[in-house]
Amino acid sequence: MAVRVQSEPFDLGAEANAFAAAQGGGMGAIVTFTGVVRDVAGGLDAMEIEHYPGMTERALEQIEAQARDRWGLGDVLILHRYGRMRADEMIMMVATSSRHRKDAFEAAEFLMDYLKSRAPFWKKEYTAEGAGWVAARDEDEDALNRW
Amino acid sequence: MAVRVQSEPFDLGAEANAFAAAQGGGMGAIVTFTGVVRDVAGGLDAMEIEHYPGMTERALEQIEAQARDRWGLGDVLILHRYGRMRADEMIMMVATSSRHRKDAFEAAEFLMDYLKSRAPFWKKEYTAEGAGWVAARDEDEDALNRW
Amino acid sequence: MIDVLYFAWVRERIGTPRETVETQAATVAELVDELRAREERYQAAFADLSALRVAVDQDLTDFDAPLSGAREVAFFPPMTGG
Amino acid sequence: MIDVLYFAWVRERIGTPRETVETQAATVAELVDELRAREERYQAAFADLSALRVAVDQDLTDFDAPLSGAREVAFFPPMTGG
Repeated sequence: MAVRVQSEPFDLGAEANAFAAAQGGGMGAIVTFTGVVRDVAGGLDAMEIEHYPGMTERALEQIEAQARDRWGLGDVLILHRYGRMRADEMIMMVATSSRHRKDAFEAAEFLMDYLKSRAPFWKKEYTAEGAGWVAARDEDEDALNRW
Repeated sequence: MAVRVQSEPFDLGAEANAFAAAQGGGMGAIVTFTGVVRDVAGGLDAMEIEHYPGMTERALEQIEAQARDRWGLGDVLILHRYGRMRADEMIMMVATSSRHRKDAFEAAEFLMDYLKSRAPFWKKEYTAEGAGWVAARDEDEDALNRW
Repeated sequence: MIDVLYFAWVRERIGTPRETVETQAATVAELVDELRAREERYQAAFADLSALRVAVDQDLTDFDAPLSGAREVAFFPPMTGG
Repeated sequence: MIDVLYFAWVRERIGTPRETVETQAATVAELVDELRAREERYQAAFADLSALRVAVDQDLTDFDAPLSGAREVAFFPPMTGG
């Protein structure tokens, strides 16, 4: 199990290299996904991510366990930040490894789909015009139906 | 266009960070795939990758262009090594960025599927028992049909 | 006695992240009815249950879920992580 | 005059990575027939065309492809990159 929930920034390169170095022989495929703060409308001062301490870790561990049940995975990393961040800062990442690429790709997409709609994080955007909670996208809920 | 074909090892972390840093605002999703030399049977002394200089770059650029046509992508990196390498060394990577995760994921899978079966690389394995060319997998050819 | 937690705009409408409630409610829906009866800010927060999600003891569930033995109930909007 | 390139086990069977061939062949298939007629090592390399791939001027194509104007033809097994 490798689930980390933290307010501090993380270094994608260092995480990806550490993940890759920890793989045993036979894992031929490594996939990473990284989510970055988008300044959609222009003028984003900050994004704040609220979460539900305790439940967050629990939900992410359950999502990881489901992925391990469904695919042949070597290792899984789920790292998600909370707190205040700026445009272009990295919010979160997942990494997966498997023998062949199909498992690592599908598991990473599954982790992201479930994390988006089932892990207790909420984004609030701060701009010069005020602050507002990001609305959930119907596509994100729909994405769960494919699994 | 970012296609690199080289014999030298590459640093996944440095490449991933450089790719992420080069993204303009609005690219909320970054996907990387990394292929690693697998010692399938145990006892792999080395893997040697032969390629077709000139055609390799051309084929990879065509595959990248197809991916850019089909998905809304910020940026694409395709990096592939040739020559001799050992178990657990990284062979190649792709990276994609997009506004939402679906495009970056699908494009990365598309790039991998086409690269596997349409870019002129051939793997030869050296073990204590001798050397042999890796056979193409039917699944890899079949994977093209989904696009 | 049950701990009730609020997140995101639910927390903002109700004005507190957490409170302890004395209740005999058998289900989440009954607890919501009791809270709505208290004050207008609860009515505002619970106006549209289809816009809300609920977790009992840190597991996502629905508004029909029983509360017997539960120690912690949390209300929040649909999640937007990732 | 056309440059003919061989890769992987095709190269090993034929014993050279590249040669220049004088040919009037109109298609790749005709060129293959001419090469097969030369020596046994060509017969061994081209024994099963379904196990081979061909590129004309660095574009993947098939054995029916015309050779008019082509400068470079390459034969190789299915690719195994990635």
